[in-house]
This record gives sequence, structure tokens and C-alpha cells, in this order.
Amino acid sequence: MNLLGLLVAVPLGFMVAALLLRGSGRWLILAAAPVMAGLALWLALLPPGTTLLVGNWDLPLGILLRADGVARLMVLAGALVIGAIGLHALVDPPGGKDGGAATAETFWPLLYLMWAGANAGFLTTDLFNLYVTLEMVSLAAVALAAMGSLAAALRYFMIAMLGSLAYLLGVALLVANYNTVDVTLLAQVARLDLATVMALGLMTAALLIKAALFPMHGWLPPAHAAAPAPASALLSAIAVKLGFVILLRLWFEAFPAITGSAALHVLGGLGAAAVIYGSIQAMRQDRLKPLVAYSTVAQVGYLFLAFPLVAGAVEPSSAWAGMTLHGVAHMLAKAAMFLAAGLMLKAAAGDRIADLGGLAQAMPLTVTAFGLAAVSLMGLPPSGGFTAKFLLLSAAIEQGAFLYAGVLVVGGLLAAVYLFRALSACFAPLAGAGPDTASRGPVTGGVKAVAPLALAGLAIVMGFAGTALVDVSAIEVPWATPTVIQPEVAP
Amino acid sequence: MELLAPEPVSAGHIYAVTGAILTALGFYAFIVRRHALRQLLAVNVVGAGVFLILGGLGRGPDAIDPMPQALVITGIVVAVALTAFGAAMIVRLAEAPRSPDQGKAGKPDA
Amino acid sequence: MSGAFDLILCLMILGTAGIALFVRDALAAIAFFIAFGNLMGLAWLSLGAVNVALAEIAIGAGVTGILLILARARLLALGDPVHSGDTPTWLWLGAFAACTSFAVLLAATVLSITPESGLDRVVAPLMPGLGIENRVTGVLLAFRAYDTLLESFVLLGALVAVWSLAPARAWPGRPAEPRMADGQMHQVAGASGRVLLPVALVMAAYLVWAGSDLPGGAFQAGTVLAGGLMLAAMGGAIGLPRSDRPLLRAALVLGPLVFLAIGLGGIAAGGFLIYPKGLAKALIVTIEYTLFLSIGVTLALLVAGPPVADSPVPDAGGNG
Amino acid sequence: MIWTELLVLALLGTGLGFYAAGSLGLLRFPDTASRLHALTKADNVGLGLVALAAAIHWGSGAVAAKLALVWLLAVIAAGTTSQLLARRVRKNEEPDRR
Repeated sequence: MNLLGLLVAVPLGFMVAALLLRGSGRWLILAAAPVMAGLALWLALLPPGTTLLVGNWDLPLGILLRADGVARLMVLAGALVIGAIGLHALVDPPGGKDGGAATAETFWPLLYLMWAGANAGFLTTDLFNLYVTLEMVSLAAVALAAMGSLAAALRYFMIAMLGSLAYLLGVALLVANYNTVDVTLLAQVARLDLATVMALGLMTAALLIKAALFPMHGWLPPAHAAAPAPASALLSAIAVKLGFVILLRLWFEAFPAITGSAALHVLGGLGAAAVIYGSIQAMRQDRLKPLVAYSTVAQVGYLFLAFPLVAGAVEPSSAWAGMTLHGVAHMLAKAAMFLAAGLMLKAAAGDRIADLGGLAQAMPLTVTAFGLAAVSLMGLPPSGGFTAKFLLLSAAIEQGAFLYAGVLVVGGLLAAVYLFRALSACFAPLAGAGPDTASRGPVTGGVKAVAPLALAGLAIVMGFAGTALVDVSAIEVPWATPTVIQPEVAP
Repeated sequence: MELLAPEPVSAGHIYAVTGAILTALGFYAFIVRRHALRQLLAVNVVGAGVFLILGGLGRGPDAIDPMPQALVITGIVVAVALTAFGAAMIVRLAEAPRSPDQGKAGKPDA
Repeated sequence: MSGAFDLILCLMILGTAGIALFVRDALAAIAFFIAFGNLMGLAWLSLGAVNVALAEIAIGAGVTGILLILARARLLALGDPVHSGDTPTWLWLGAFAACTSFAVLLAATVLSITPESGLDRVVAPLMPGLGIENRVTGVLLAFRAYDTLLESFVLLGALVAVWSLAPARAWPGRPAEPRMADGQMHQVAGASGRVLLPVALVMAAYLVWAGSDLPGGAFQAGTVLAGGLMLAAMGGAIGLPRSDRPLLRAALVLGPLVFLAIGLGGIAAGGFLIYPKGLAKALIVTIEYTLFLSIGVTLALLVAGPPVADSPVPDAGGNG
Repeated sequence: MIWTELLVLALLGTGLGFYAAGSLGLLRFPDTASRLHALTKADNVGLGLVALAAAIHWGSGAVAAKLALVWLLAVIAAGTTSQLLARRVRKNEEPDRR
């Protein structure tokens, strides 16, 4: 029996249940988090080659779900991250200054919608199905962003909608050109013609917007910085990753023969620019959440910097693993950081970094979580971020790509600069916040710090599980012989 | 190809090219029209153009492919769902500066 | 001669789109957008895609048009004149150049692809197994039912997203009544709403039933239902429900939930969304009827917008 | 056969004539009330004639019934909207006259 569909169906079921239970729907996360974590773990341990033709309708008509390495890692990390964010939202409910009640209730169905959409997107190989999942995730993401700043969310919405249509236009050209939108089939029939190049260009541009790669990142910092902490965590950890995974499917699986090295270096160059630009912007922020948001811009850069490294490697497995592990480590660390930052800002006198003084004494666990997440984002050993960057760096040096290697090193240093700035502010003496903060902090900080601490801890522990994760990431890599599902096309 | 098809441009191509022009027209309007509601309208025109490309290129000599039709219907429904959300955001943003905490009833015939 | 019709239609489509996009007055723009949507429906008819024509006219022109009109009216009431500011010359020149080249490139791409109905050959032999005739319904509810399942949740999620915008004091509450302020106008609208709601119900139910074999289906029918509900609400024949009414919540999730349950039930028959042999048609019709109901209610509430703090004071003073 | 076809053509022609007259009225008449008058009445007759032509052309009772329903709904819609429009216009004009 094949249960891949459950990874999508179960969150959808929880969404329905949350809508029916209304105000008390929040307690569902107590069931959803362990159930989904169990399902994701089961997925990660499946034998290689597990696929599901939904409804048993053959390709090219039907839709194929497949548990490859990327899907396994992303679904598992997603289950841990979303589950932890959900549990955290029980003790630190989202509900801004405006619209508290509606926000507190609608947060839950939107969380489950994003969960289902992300899982569906990671598992499917069908490009149109990916369009629907992209819309599920974008819709939930915009609504979550709107809980913070409506203006930033509207801007995000417009750009995301235009991006979706550009993606759909690419899908339309591919359907017409190949009579299929399945990645595994496209890989066999792909040819270099105008329609394919145009489709690939449009879809790539659209997905770069969704993944917020520099210079298409403009919508991200205001939207991510303004949202309530659990919403920001979901946006940074989940929403930007789906665009990246679809790009992997397109560039490495469907059209590896068409994406020339020049195009790969354009992506890699943009990624490198994003690392530098995002880091410098993060250094220039004087408020905490924009700093964390710009750090996302920088960290997304690494994902694309890895594109030419994967394509150029003699043995691409290690660069590939570095890229996917970086995605996973960033999911864990950034979610932890946003949750911790949300708690810190609630206890601090203001939202500026200078206002964080005294927090290290007031809420040591939360600040520890922030620090551990920072260790992984900087790429210091023994964290998951370190493993990922080490793999990428060795691939870059092996290929003689010293520019990329340099950016990897400099990016880590810059991350250290801006993250230590925030951390050291926490250790500064109390900046006139009053005794109230100091006395209240540790009491509530205890339970509330569990989720960010657990996520940050996972980001660190990932470093110890390095080889196991590298093995998982190599399941059904695109350059190995693909498991071909022969379509039964009627004559 | 030219030998098989006596007409240089088939009906499918006429609509597909119309769709292509609509798409570009919508993109252009999206850039130069600065009001969010007009941008929302422009996005819907872009969507219509994309759908028309799908339909036009799925139109064979004797039948139209059911698969693109189904994709277009899915696309239309997704588009209207997002448009509704976008319109609600635009209205809420307009009323936010006046009273951040109090919904103001809209009057459709005002 | 058929070619001439297509050509004229396409020119009219481009013309109405151009006016809708570039005319100064927002109401005129929306009016032309609705005309554009109807012409698009004709284009789909001419292409032989009756299912899409129905969906385009009902949803693309109808519901989207009403959404835009309502949004404009609400913006006007809030003091936003819905004027687009002037664009700097460099921007529109640059955009013009970019979009013209994009149009040329895209047109060339489109012309490089031969139109063909390639997958029709794949779909046709599978239809007898389903017991229905409408191939588009077959794709939507069997071969690619997974897409449709997710899409029904997108629609539901959009309503949740709209609700999430409700101000603090308004939750849980009712959307703003889309009522006519003037008493006599209200009566006129009310009378038509009372007449049309039952007609819409019958028509929608017929569209679902016909959808198995003829053009139609849950989405088109749901839109007709939504139209009937909206007309009735505008005339005050029915009130808009509070967002937390259990019955309302049940109506909203019914379709997606039944779809999901049937999908999960398929696991017993071999896998997610597999219809047991012989039951395909019965299950598809069940999904369509429940989905149609939920889509109708969801669309009507999407148009109504987020809950507001208090119902509007009936203003007899006309358009303030 | 030929007679029904001629009848269809005649009905279509007359129907389109009414449409043209209605549209001309919309463009040329001086005020909203008379424009509404031209548009709704002429167009409802025009639609009725075209629908009748279509019904005869197909020669099926079911089609004829559906077309009759379409016409009826269009008449109701036109009646309602023109009522609403006219009232709105009158209300807008009143304050100006005072």
C-alpha cells in the first residue's frame, strides 16, 4: 500500500477540522505535529524508487508523486519546522495589534494550507500540479504576511501573482510543445527549440521571484519583517523553498541538456551577488527583524550559487548534497531565529537592536536559541550549516571556481558580523527597559523558548548526521538513471 | 508542415497570437498603471491571455484537447480566488489609515 | 469565412482589453473588462471549448467583474478616487519597448508550435471506464482529480485569507451588506433577487447534472449559485451569515471534505484518489454536487468580503 | 425547407435591425431616460427575434424551451437594471434642481 498521498491529504484534513472547530482549532496542532512528523519520517525511510501515480492514471495524463532525496529531506524538515512553529504559536499566538481575533483563528487553516501545498509541491513531478501547489503556498504566505503589514503583503501579492502567471505561461508553452508537463517525461523528450527556451526562461524568472533571489528580492524584507513571528518563520522557512525546489526540477531534471553553462553561471552569479548584497543590507539594519529578513536574502543566494557547482562537478553528489542540506539547515535555523526574535522583541523595550540590552540575563534560553541558529547560519562547525557550506566549498575549490569559494567564505564572515552584532546587543547592560522586563522574562521565557531552542538544536545536530543526510539527498538524483515510468500512450 | 496545412495560419494560431498580445498588453498596463485595483485588472487580462494561448495551441484540426481545457478551468478558478483576496486587501488598506481598528461598511451604490 | 469571424473577434478582444486597461475612468475600465470577458467566452466557443466558455463568462467576466465593481465602490466610499497617478516618461517608454519585444517574441514562439489536440487521443479511450461523456469533466474529476482537489482547497483558503483581514472588533461577524441604500431601489432589487434565486438553483443543479455528459460542471454551476445568492443578498432577500456559524462552516468545507474523503477511500481500492471499478460515475457525481454547493457559497462570500464591525446604517441621504 | 430558412433569415435580419436601432438610440438620444428606453425595449425585441430564429433553425422543442428561458431571464435582468438605473439617475438629478 502506498501512502504518499497522505502527506498532502492529512494537512488538508486538519485544515478542514480547524475551520469546523473555529476558535478551538488551535489545539489540533497537538495531534498534527506528531502525526506529520511520523509520516515524514516514514517517507524518509522508504526504499528508493517509491512513486505513486495518483488515481492510477498513467502519464502523460496523470500526476506522479515521487519520494526522491530532495522531497524526503524537504518534507521531513518541513514537518519538523511547521510542527514546531505551530506548537510555538500555541504559547506565542499570532494576532497583531490590528485584527487580533481574526488573525488568531485564521492562522491555523492557513498554516495547514501551506503545509499541504509545500508537501504536495516537494513530492510532485508535474509542472502544472506544481502551479496549483505554488498558489496554495503563495496564498497562505501572502495572508500570513498581511497579518503584519498590509501594504507589504499587497506588494508581495501583486508580484507573486504576476510571477505565477509567468510560470503558467511557461507551462502552457510546454504543454503545447510536448503534450506533457511531467518532469520525468520531459527529460526524455526535451529538445532545444524556441518554445522550450522561452518556457524555461519565463518559469525561471517567475520562480526566482518566488524564491526572492537578488535582484528579485524586493518584496521579501518588508513582508517577512513585519509579520508576526510564527508567520515570519513560516514565510522564510517554507514559502521561499518551494520556488527553489521547482527550479531544481527544471534545471537539473527536465532540461539539463538545454541549460548551458553560461545560464548556470548567471544564476550562480546572482546567487553570489545575493549573498554579498543581503549580508551588507543585514549589516546596515538597525532593527532586529529586518536584519533577520535580509539574512534570508543572503542565505537564498547560497542555494543558487550552488547551481553551477553542481553542474560543473565531475562527481556532483557532494555539491548536490551541500545545496540541499543548506536548504534544510536554513529552514531550521531561520525558523528558530524568527521565533526567538519574536520573543526577544516582545520582552525588549523597542524593535531596534540597541533595545535588546539585558535580554541575555532576562531570557537566556531564547537568546541561546538565537545564538545556536546564528552558528548554523554563519556555517560554524559542528552545525548543519557548516556541513552544507563545507561540501559546497570543497566542490568549488575542486573545480577551481575561486570566485564562488571566496563568496562562500566572505558570506560566512559577513553573517558573523551582523549576527554577532545582534547577539552582543543582548549581552549589553539593560538599556532603560525597566525592571519589569527583567523580572518577567525568564518566567515566560521557559516554555516559550522550547520551540526555537529545539529547531536551533536540530540545525546544530544536523552537522553530526551529515553522512546519513548526504546519503538521503542522493536518492534518485537527476543525473543517475531515472526510474522511467513508461506512459501507455494509445496509438 | 506548410504542405499539409493549406492555411498559413490556423484558427488555433489566431487565438494563440491574440493571447500572446493580450499577455504583453497586460504586463505593460501592470507596469504603467499605478493604482492597485487597475493592476489587479491588468493581472486578470494577463491571465486571460495565458489561458487563450493554452486553448489556441490545444486546438487541433477537428477537436480541442480536453487537457488544456481542464487546466484553463482550474486556472480561472484559482485566478478568481486570488483576485477576491487581492480586492479585499486593497479595500482594507484604503480604510486602514482612517480607523485601524474599525471596519467601515462599503456601499456598493455609492 | 470562419477565419474572418475569428479575426474580427480577436480584434474586438484586443480592443476591449486595451480600453479596459488604459481608459482613465475606473468604472469604464471595469465595464470594458466585463465586455472583454464575454468576448473571451465567445472565443472559447469558437475554439470548441464550451466548458471553458461557460467558466470564462461566469467566473472570468461575471464574478471578477462584480468583485472589481464592489471594490471600486468601497474605495470611492473611503475617499480613494481610484485614479492612477502619472507614470514617468522613462518608465512607460521602457515598459513599452520591453513589452513590445516580449509580444513579438511570444507571438513568434506561439507560431513555432503547431496547434494540435495531442492528449485527446489519450483521453478518449479512457472515457468508457468512467461512464461519463464529457472529457473535460473526465480530466478534472478523474485523470487530474488531484489538481482539482487542491484547487478546491485554494478556493477555500482564499476565503480564509479574506477573513483574516477582518478588523479585531469585527470577528466573528458578518460581511458588509451589499444592499441598495435607497428604499425603493432596494425593493426592485429584492424582487428580482427573490425571483432569480430559485431559478439559479434549478439552473445550477441542471448544470452539474449535465456536466457528466454535456458541457457544464461543478465550477460553472457553483458560479451560477453564487450569482443567485449575491442577487438575493443585494435585494435583502437573504442576509449574509456570520463567519462563525457552524452551518456556514459546514457548507464551506462540505465539497472539499467529501472530495478528500473519497480520495482517501481510494486507498482501500489501491491508492489515493482511485475510484473503485464501476463506482467512478457515482463518485464523480457525488463530488460534483457537494463541490458545487461549497463553491457557490464560497464564491458568494468571497465577493462579499471580510466581516465588518457593524452593519451599515441605512442611509437615506443618497450617495454621500 | 427553403421556407424555414427564409423565415430564419428574415427573423435574424429584423432582430439585428432592432439591435442596431437600440444601439443608435443609445448613442444619439439626449438623456439617460430615453437612452434606457431605446436600449432595453429595442434590444429585448431584438433578442426575442434572434432567439426565435435560432429555435426554428434547430427545430427542437428542448432548444426552444431553453431559448425561451434565456430570453425571459434577459428581459427580467434588463427590466430590473433599467429600473435601478432610472431611479439612480432621478435621485442624482434632484439635488441639482433645487
